[in-house]
Amino acid sequence: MYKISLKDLDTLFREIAGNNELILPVKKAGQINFGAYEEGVETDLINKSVKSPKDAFFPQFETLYNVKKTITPADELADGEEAANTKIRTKLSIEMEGLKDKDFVIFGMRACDVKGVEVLDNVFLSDPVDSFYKARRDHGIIVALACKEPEESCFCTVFGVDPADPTKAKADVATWIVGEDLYWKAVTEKGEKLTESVKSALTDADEAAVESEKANITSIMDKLPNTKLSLEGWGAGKTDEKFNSELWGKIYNPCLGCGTCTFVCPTCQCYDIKDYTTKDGIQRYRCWDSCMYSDFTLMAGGQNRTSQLQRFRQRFMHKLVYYPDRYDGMFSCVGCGRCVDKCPQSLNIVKVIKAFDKEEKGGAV
Amino acid sequence: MQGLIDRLTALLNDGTVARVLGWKKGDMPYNPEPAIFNSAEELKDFVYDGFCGANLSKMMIEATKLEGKTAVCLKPCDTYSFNQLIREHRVNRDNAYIIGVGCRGKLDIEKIKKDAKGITEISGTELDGQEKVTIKTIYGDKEINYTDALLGRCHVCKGKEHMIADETWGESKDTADQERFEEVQKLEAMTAEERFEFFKNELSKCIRCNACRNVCPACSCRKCVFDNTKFDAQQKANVDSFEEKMFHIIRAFHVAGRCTDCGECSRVCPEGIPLHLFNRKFIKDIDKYYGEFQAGKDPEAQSPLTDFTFEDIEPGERG
Amino acid sequence: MSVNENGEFRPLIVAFCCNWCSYAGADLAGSSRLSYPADVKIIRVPCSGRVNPMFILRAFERGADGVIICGCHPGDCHYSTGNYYARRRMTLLFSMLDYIGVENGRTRVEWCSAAEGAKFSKTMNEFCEKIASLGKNVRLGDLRCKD
Amino acid sequence: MQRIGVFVCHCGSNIAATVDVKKVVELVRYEPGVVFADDYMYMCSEAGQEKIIEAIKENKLTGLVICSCSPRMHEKTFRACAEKAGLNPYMVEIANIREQCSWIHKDREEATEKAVILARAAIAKVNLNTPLQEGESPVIKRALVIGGGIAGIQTALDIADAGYPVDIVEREPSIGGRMSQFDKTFPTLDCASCILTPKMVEVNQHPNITLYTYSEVEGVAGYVGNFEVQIKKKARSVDMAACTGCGECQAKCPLGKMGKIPSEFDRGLKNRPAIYMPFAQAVPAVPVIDRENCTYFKTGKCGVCAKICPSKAINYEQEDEIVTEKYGAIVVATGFDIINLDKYGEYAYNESPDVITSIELERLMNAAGPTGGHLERMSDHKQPKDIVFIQCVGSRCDDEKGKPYCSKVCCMYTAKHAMLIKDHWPDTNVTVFYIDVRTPGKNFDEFYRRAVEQYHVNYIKGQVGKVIPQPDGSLMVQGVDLLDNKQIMKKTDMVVLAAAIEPNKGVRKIATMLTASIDNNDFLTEAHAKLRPVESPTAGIFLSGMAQGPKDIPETVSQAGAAAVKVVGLLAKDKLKTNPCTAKCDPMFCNGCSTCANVCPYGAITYEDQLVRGPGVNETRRVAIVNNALCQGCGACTTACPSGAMDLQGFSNRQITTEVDAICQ
Repeated sequence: MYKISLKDLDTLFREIAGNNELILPVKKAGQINFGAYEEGVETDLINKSVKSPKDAFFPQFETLYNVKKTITPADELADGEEAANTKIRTKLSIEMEGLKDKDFVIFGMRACDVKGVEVLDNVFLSDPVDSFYKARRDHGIIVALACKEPEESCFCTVFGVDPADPTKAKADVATWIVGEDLYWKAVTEKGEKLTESVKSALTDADEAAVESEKANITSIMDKLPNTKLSLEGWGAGKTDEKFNSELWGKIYNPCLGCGTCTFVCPTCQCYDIKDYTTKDGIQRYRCWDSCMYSDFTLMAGGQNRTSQLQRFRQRFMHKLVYYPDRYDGMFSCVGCGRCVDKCPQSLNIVKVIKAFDKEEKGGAV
Repeated sequence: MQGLIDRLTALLNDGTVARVLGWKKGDMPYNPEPAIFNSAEELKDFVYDGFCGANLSKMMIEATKLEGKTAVCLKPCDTYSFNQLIREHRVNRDNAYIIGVGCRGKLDIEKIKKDAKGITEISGTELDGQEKVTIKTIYGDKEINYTDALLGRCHVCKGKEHMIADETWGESKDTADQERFEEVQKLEAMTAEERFEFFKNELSKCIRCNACRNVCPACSCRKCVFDNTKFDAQQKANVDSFEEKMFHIIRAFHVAGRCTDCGECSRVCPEGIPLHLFNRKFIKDIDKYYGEFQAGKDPEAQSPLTDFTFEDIEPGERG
Repeated sequence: MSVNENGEFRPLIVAFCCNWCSYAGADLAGSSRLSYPADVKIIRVPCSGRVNPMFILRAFERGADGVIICGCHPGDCHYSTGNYYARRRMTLLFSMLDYIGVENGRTRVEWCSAAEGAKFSKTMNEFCEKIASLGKNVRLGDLRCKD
Repeated sequence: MQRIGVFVCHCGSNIAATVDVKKVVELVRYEPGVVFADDYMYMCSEAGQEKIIEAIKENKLTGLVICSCSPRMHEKTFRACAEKAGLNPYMVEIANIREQCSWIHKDREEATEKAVILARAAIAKVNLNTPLQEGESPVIKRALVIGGGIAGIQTALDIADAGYPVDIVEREPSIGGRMSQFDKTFPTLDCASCILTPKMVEVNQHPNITLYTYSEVEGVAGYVGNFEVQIKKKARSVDMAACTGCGECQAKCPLGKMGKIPSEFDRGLKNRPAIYMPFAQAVPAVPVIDRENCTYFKTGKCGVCAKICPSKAINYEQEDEIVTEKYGAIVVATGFDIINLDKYGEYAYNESPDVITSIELERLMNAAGPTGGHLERMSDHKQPKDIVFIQCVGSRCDDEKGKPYCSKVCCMYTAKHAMLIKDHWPDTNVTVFYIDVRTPGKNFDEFYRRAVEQYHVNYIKGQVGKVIPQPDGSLMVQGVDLLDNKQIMKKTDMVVLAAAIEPNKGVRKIATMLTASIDNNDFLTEAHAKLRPVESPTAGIFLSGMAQGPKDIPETVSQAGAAAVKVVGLLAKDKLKTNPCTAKCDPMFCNGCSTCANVCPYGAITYEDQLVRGPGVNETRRVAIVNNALCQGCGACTTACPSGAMDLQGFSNRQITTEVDAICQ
């Protein structure tokens, strides 16, 4: 265990950024989002970022490959090849976009966000492996931070996340803010290596200080309103029961069909693949998509989900039933509470779970 | 608030309306959600307080398609939007029963949360509540002036009059304490480079969630042009370049002359982008070049963009 | 946009011309041999009122350095009122582009009749000069439209 | 996927001299959808068209791109050619590589590159073209002529003689126009009314002609073949059916003797009563009451005319009446006026009654005019012994004051005036200050030379700087003689100004109603200056007389006949093909918000509750419906529509964006 004074954090960041790309919570135009470290950048390690840090591994927009068209000049044609034959003269070539090949550090992820990466791993690292994602995961070093001030929208403990102890999550380094210091503990080999490279900025520390902080965080979590949420009735095997519930029809109505919840979510993993025409071919890219959008998985015939009720249901069924069905009961919600904070109509997964709970216990909704 | 609930109950019971569109108590002290109440029984969850900022007029597009009348609670500024929707034949006035509810400005939870985390209780936000809002949190109690926690839009309040209503409930207060075009003027006074940096900075936060569009009562298109495959304008690339600008400029352009300046876009933006600055610029220009115009004030008035005079200013000229 | 072998900046300019006046004016400029730079590429539209602001932004997005809209003189619109609406739309759009910090002058509207071949050519020459002096459009371009 | 053929025209050397045609062919071959590309010397020639037809058949082409001259030139040709080969004519796009490329660029490489880009844009567009079908609309077999001067009279007579009903709308109480004010006409010196009056009578008696005098066009709706026009018949206060035209009322009107109302017809040189016919031969021979001046209308007292009218035709209660009539074609023959001379203070027109305009001189020399044909000064009623004519007053003017064009008729009428004066009063000294004397026309130069050689009219090349009224009642003319290069100070009795001609003031309003274009000088624009001189670019609108540009009577009459033939050609058709490039609404996207209808100039958009069905949709919606016969394809609605539901066939949103993309790539 090491520590560094909060005053000297910039020295640490500069040290890390000297060797690797560094991504951390940056305050820009009044909002906190994960972004690249730059000299003089304003960071915020206490408050929650608007978007989750999943961009670091699964960016909102990324190019996959470029298709280029080239035409053989007439004088380079082989014997017998007719100049007017456009087919033999047109060549298409595919240039793959390069994979991430340099290590980078992502600093300040919370335990819930790290758990979110675990959710993404299940999807992208299982066969067929998403090479773009995998390259980023291989090169990404996660420095997680215990939550200093959990907010009332937080409910990660419901999903078995311990915000007090990032070592339990799949972080490479775990950190805590205690008093005026940041405590630093390497968890994995990658973490050890990183620690080694920045050791000059750190000083040795006693683990005891962290223990009381952990207890403190746990007791705060205990007081938060949503941490008592019951997931009874959700999970693998509940498809028919939940899908057919009439309750969806009663609660979806205010949903605007915007993608706020999806895009701030650390576990939403749906994307769309599109082409952009360039001078001599196309650029194929992917970008996040939202199951809340009317053109999500839209097919030529105008299907698939045609009503907002269906789209609304899809999102929560996916998080709480389909995903657990597929991945050993693991939920694809980590309780970060971003959607709770940001939904324009104050709808969210907590309200959905509560509504079902209430109905199942016989109360009116 | 009980008075309002009583009145709504009476309207439901005597058959004047088939349902009520209002706000339902949230699971936290500050997150009521827009909801439809079909019975007096359901109305027990009805709430109307400082956090009921949502403009319900857009939801009336679907609600007035239903059998029977829908009672809707509209704040003074929401009624402008409703009028505009009448003008565009998007709501069926005959199926609407408008309760013009009083308003003393609505609260911005983001402002409250700035120094109050772990909120467990908030009091004093009712229409007849106190000057000060008391906030209880797990980290300690706070107090904030009601007026200091108002949404940005309330500082340029259009006034306490309802533009349309079948009946009204509660007193309203004109909360305007800022010049409506002050922010726009401030930007206009900057150099082009500064303005570009400002908008680049703000729009680089845009996550293309479309919340601004989907909440906007003027963006009432059945299918937005940005979702229209025939226009080939579908984009959700979010490449930190032109996309957001194009989206926001076109969106503002499409609602120019129709936007009532209700401020919902800025209220819902998860990234806190001051989107109203686009709309308000158009409003300012329209006022300046084509005469003062407030969309939604008069449902009969011709929108400035579907109108002209022979002597209109030439593009690029600055009056 | 392109840069020729002398390293000289050649702007890419899209001109929307209404079929009745300005497109005919461009034809007259042609038959009168009144030259203007080849940087200008004309798109024929029935009326200046047909020009959707989305077309203009699309052109910028795809790499245009300047966009000019030409229509009949106010009062002369073949469809009687199209250019009046265009005038309002463009006034507001241009003001907005200025507001978000796009260089003043990347967009222009010019009324040009079928008889004004000389004016058409002069306008295009002026506009090309203006755009050349403003340089490459970086503020409105899509980053993917790199050369 | 389309199968597109690209045809690049050399246009002799017009294109090929600057654009490397072969290279264009070589490069466009690889564009998406292109299966055939070729070049030819003259694509529009018969052989060129044959080549296209052959290629369509051989390669099963579904779309064509012709890289050639302007589509305004040969789009029709190539569409017809495509149709001959069984292809829908709207599957053809033109890349204008002549007017907009080879003719304006000198650098071969640059021009070739641009030609390729223009071709690329056209190819991209054709890829999205869809076959369009022309519609049909019926033709209403009735014509309207606006203006009852010699131009309108002749047009109406020719149309009526061809067997079609025609209506004339004339603003003044009588037809006849300017020509009725003239004394004699050049170059034959016929008496104007002797040749005009029979035509006026013929108009009045023609079974196919309806006259609306003292009337104005109030509104025009519709389109070629189907115009609906509102005509305001101003209250005449005289029952046209009852009135016998005896003239008693005019003679007895108390205001006639008081001399307070200047006669418009006599250009203010004479007064008229409040109830009046503008001139003796007026058609119809029915007076009108000038309500602005009439004592009865001003004070409620008088009523003399009603009392003395033997046929009880006076009706003070008459009201303006709006008549709505349908027409297949409209002719604009609104004529001219002379410019206001307020800006020409140097000629003292407003100061001295002895400085007059040529048209006032016409009245002064007319036997039916204010002086009974005796030429006299208006100041002292003495016969002038010395007269100076000043040419080009406001014509051929570089500055803002006047008009840039030549008024065309002044040289000839001045020669006429000079000659007539010398003929009647041989001892009068006549001087003409001119810039150039322009006499192109049959027998024109001979006529002018007679004035100089036979009548010894003193022509001085030079301009007059100032006319100064003298205390003795004479006028001092300061000018220059450019040939002798000397200043001239000349004392004279009368100055006649050849004031510039301008289109009638009302034409602007009428042009706007008709959506007919006018030029910078308010003359109506022709569809083509050389090839379609009597047609407006707006279909169904035709031009006759001075409204189109300055011209003399023989020219006016010829043009009137030409316009009539064009009208008859149109009315002879039972049906017209309508432009298929019309707006179309997609009910799946339409909001029914009425924004499009608000900007439609033709009232072509209406709304309807329609059952809309699609994935997840099954409801009745208010949606926009476009009337294809009314829609002219301007596209204003498409831009106003926020959702993109409204689109324009032939210029669709995607077609235009794809062109933008092709150009910007």
